[in-house]
Amino acid sequence: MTATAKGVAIRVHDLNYRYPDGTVALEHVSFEIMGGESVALVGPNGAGKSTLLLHLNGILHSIGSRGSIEILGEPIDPKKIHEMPKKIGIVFQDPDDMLFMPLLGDDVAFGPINLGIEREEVKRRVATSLERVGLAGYETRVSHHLSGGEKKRAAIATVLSMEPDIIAMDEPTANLDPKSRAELIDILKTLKSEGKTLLIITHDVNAIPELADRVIILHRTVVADGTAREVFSDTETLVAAGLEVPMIMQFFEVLKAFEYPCDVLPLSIESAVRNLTETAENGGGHIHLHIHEHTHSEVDSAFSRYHHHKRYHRHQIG
Amino acid sequence: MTATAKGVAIRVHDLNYRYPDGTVALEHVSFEIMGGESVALVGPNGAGKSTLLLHLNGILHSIGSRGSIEILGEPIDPKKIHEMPKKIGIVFQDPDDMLFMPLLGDDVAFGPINLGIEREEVKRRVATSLERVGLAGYETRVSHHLSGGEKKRAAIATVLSMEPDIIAMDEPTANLDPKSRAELIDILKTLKSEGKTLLIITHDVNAIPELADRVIILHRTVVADGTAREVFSDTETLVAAGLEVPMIMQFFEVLKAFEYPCDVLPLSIESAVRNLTETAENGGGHIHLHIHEHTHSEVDSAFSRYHHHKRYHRHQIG
Amino acid sequence: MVHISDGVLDPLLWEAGWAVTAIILVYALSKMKIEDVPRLSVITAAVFVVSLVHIQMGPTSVHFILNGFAGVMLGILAYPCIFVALVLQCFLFGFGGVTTIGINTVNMGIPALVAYLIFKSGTGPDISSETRKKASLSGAIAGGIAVVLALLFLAAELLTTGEVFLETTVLVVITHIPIIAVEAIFTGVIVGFIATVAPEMFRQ
Amino acid sequence: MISEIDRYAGISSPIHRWDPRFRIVSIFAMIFSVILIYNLQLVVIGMIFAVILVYISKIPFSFVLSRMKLVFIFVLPFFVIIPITFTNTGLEMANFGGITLNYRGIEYVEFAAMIAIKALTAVMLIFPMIGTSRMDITIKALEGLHLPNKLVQMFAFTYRYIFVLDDEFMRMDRALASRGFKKRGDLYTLKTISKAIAMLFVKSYERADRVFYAMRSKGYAGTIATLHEFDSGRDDWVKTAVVAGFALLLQVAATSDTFGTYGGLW
Ligand SMILES: Nc1ncnc2c1ncn2[C@@H]1O[C@H](COP(=O)(O)OP(=O)(O)OP(=O)(O)O)[C@@H](O)[C@H]1O
Ligand SMILES: Nc1ncnc2c1ncn2[C@@H]1O[C@H](COP(=O)(O)OP(=O)(O)OP(=O)(O)O)[C@@H](O)[C@H]1O
Ligand SMILES: [Mg+2]
Ligand SMILES: [Mg+2]
Repeated sequence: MTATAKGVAIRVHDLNYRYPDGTVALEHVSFEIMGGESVALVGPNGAGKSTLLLHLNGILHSIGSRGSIEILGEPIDPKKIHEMPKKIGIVFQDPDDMLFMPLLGDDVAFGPINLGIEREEVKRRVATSLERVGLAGYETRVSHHLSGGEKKRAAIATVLSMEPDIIAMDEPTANLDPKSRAELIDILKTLKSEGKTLLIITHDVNAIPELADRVIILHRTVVADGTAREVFSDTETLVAAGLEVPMIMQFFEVLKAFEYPCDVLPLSIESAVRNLTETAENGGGHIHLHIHEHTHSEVDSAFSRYHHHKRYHRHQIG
Repeated sequence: MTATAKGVAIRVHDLNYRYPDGTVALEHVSFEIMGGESVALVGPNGAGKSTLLLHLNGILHSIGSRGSIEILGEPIDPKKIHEMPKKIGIVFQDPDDMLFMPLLGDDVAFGPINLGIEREEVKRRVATSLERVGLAGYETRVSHHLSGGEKKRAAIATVLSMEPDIIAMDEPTANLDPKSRAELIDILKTLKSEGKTLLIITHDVNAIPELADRVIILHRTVVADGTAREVFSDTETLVAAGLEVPMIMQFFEVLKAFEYPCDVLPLSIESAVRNLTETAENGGGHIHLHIHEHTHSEVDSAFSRYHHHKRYHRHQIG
Repeated sequence: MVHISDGVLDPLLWEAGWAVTAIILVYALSKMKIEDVPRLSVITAAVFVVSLVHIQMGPTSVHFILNGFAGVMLGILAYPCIFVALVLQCFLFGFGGVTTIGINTVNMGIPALVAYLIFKSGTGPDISSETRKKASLSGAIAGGIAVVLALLFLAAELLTTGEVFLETTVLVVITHIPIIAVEAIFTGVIVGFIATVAPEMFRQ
Repeated sequence: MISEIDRYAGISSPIHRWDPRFRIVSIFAMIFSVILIYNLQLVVIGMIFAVILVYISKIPFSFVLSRMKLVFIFVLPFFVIIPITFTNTGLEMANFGGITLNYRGIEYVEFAAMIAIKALTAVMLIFPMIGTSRMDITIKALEGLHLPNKLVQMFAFTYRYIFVLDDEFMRMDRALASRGFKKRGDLYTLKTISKAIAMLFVKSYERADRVFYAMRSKGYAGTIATLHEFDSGRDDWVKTAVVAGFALLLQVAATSDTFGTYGGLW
């Protein structure tokens, strides 16, 4: 599994796409993702994220696009689109689009059967895929009757069963309650630790630091590409693309206004704990904060940089 | 508008509902919401939140339910269901279900026309409702060409135009990018400040402190009901219902482990700033944190109380 | 299914088609509750969309007709659904004809009603996942017969119009023979599916 | 994606400015009139009139022609099949091992041409009739013409949900493809597609319930009214008189001596 995950997993070069009705969805999109990387793809509604995803396994390839895409070192062959799922599996945003068989087992078996895998192996894969998403033994359940969180996980199982090296997901955590969301994030982390290459579309900026090594902002074209830290530090680009920085990072900006010594703002609550610990240890076990005349104006300016609803915050704090 | 918003807006007493297929969705649900209150209704997927909403304006009322519901002091009269929208407007989760007319203007006019309001007034309401959700001039747009965020806001406008005293919404912020989400939260805050009674179903715990005075946890029955602070303090109930506490609250629990003096954990970033300011001012402008031998075990136990994916955090921090 | 275009049929025939359709529509609309409108419309929209799907079968491409399915699911209310779908097809795509909407609705709609009767007598009142096999089989028979009947209607109309249409008729019937099988399998599968997943759809 | 016939509803022309209720009735009459005629010359005159109406409506002919492709496909066989026959009436053209192909003669060619021209004229007239106002206005006009309320509502909702379901169907199709499914002409393909479509129906059915709930939540009690109002003036009557008058004139001409009814085949 990890063996193939070396080298360039996804190479997109100067991809352009316009829908038949004339909507330009992608323009000069170029990026590379290395095997084993996990990348978050973010951008406002309508930025072209889902459109890009559909290009990666060739579904939208030949129709109206220019540019080149290589998956695991090979360009997509329009005649072999149906073999792409061996390399790259795509989990759609709405699990209802992916579950169209009466029984869940049939849905999970669907991909491997299409890939021409033999019966016994298909059965094994169905069982292990369901188990990995925490749905062991659900083979004979009616997909349509599953809960929202179960459906999301089931949709992932239908892709895992094809054992692709690369998995791309469209908003995996949307519409989930916090528990299901946490469970889903755990599944993604396990996949990551197994060396799968992951591309995750999400609006959930607070989940990104846990999930992704790298963040690409797409807004018809790639407007930023770098580590989570690099991308979240460029607030201007971020806010221009309708996005936000993680809440913990915002809060550490506040702490800085209270003279908390910190060059590198933590992005997640775990790294925040680490940051506090280190700061305390560097200070001989102590951290000293204090309020000064510029504290409020600094907080204010941080908020107005980060936020889309500026007026409210000014008002609250002033 | 605010005049009627006094007294009990919604009184639900011992409501029970089972779907025709036998699924028990609600059991012994009782609560009261006062006029002008804004309440968040939370609960895991499948808890019965949407089902409850459909009872509040009588749509599911007569079919298979026991119990009583009073809206603005009057029980729901099954013969006058079509007059309910004057009192309570409901925004469904999927805007595609609410935008069923060819043009957006017709969708927004649909409610007022049904209520027998005269033409000129309907036109005025259509214009102001669209303006309030930031879609001024969208009357002749075709709904299926709107973006996801626009559709959400349009769905709200179709309810605002009926000028109900109570507005109930099913997951208004789901699937939105951070900017659209912030804009939507601003719209809800304006409604709240105008004295509307709001009932908001959401999985977005970080938005709750800004939006709601009170939180009700529904898990087939009401398992908790109180101020946001009260409900978020009862972590056991919360986690049992598949929910989480807001991130800022989690982080202040961490700060407490670093000896930050704080009895009342802040829930939102704004109240966190206020909390820091007050603490600093009480300490003569200074805040002193330090690490001690129990810091890590305290952080650890806070996380395991709050989180659904416990193993990971133990591992990370230990 | 090939819908008859304008100008082909003898005026008497398409005028009669309008008359029959008008009578059945008035009856069906009187049976229809106003609450049924959204449900029927969404199903009509689904029938419309699905009937645009083409599958390559050897040299020809076939598409679903779904009149049997509509009948099985909706009974008499299938008639207004088919009418609405045909009108929209004509207006949106120029499929079929304007003057022949009446007769085309007869060709699809009457077999749909027959399919409903066949299905009902084949399954009995209770449909659930236990009786799925039986429902599926009745559905397949109903779906197949609905196409056969529609073809017979079409052939009869073309032939009574003039012997010049003999070859056209033969051609139309031959090209539609595979569709009888396709539609039977399709209706059978879909009825079995619904019996498993949402049997309540049969009890409206 | 379903392309929309009302793509050019936004431009302005005398036809666009014509009250849709009058316009629909008049052009509808025109279509019926042309179909009822069995005289090649008159049918050709009808077609010229249709071309003029399209020209006045400013809907590009390229758009009209692209939409007429389907009709050509339907009509073409008449040209090939009707003039030629395997029965032994007419002129022998070729002989394949006992089966002779006969040419039926010029009358038959004329007949085939007439059918084709009528079919094309009818489709062409749909453009000035329906394509010159937005589909929703057209549907409202049907209401204004006192079609049964339930039927008009069905038109409106069906039209709206065709787009929603078409989208849903497209997403499902992509989901199938992204799991290695390839459409072949076999039983597996048919069964898979049938199941996918079945799921679409189940979801549609549930959506219908939700839509109905949403309507009830907005005070729906059986009738749908909108703010739109039609107002007709003298111009509308003039245009109606011209088009409907022309339709009538064709009928009068068809029964007169100069254009005796086309006979011989019936
Ligand atoms: N089938 C289609 N036909 C025409 N335009 C389309 C189609 N699908 C999407 N678009 C348009 O293409 C653009 C990109 O859409 P896309 O769905 O890729 O955005 P996205 O980044 O996934 O947005 P979201 O966060 O809302 O899911 C949008 O402007 C959208 O309206
Ligand atoms: N039409 C229906 N028929 C039968 N059962 C239903 C129906 N609609 C919902 N249910 C069931 O009733 C229960 C409550 O559903 P409901 O939609 O109210 O939950 P919810 O709290 O809104 O969940 P979510 O957060 O996922 O939206 C669930 O178990 C659900 O499966
Ligand atoms: Mg998307
Ligand atoms: Mg819900």
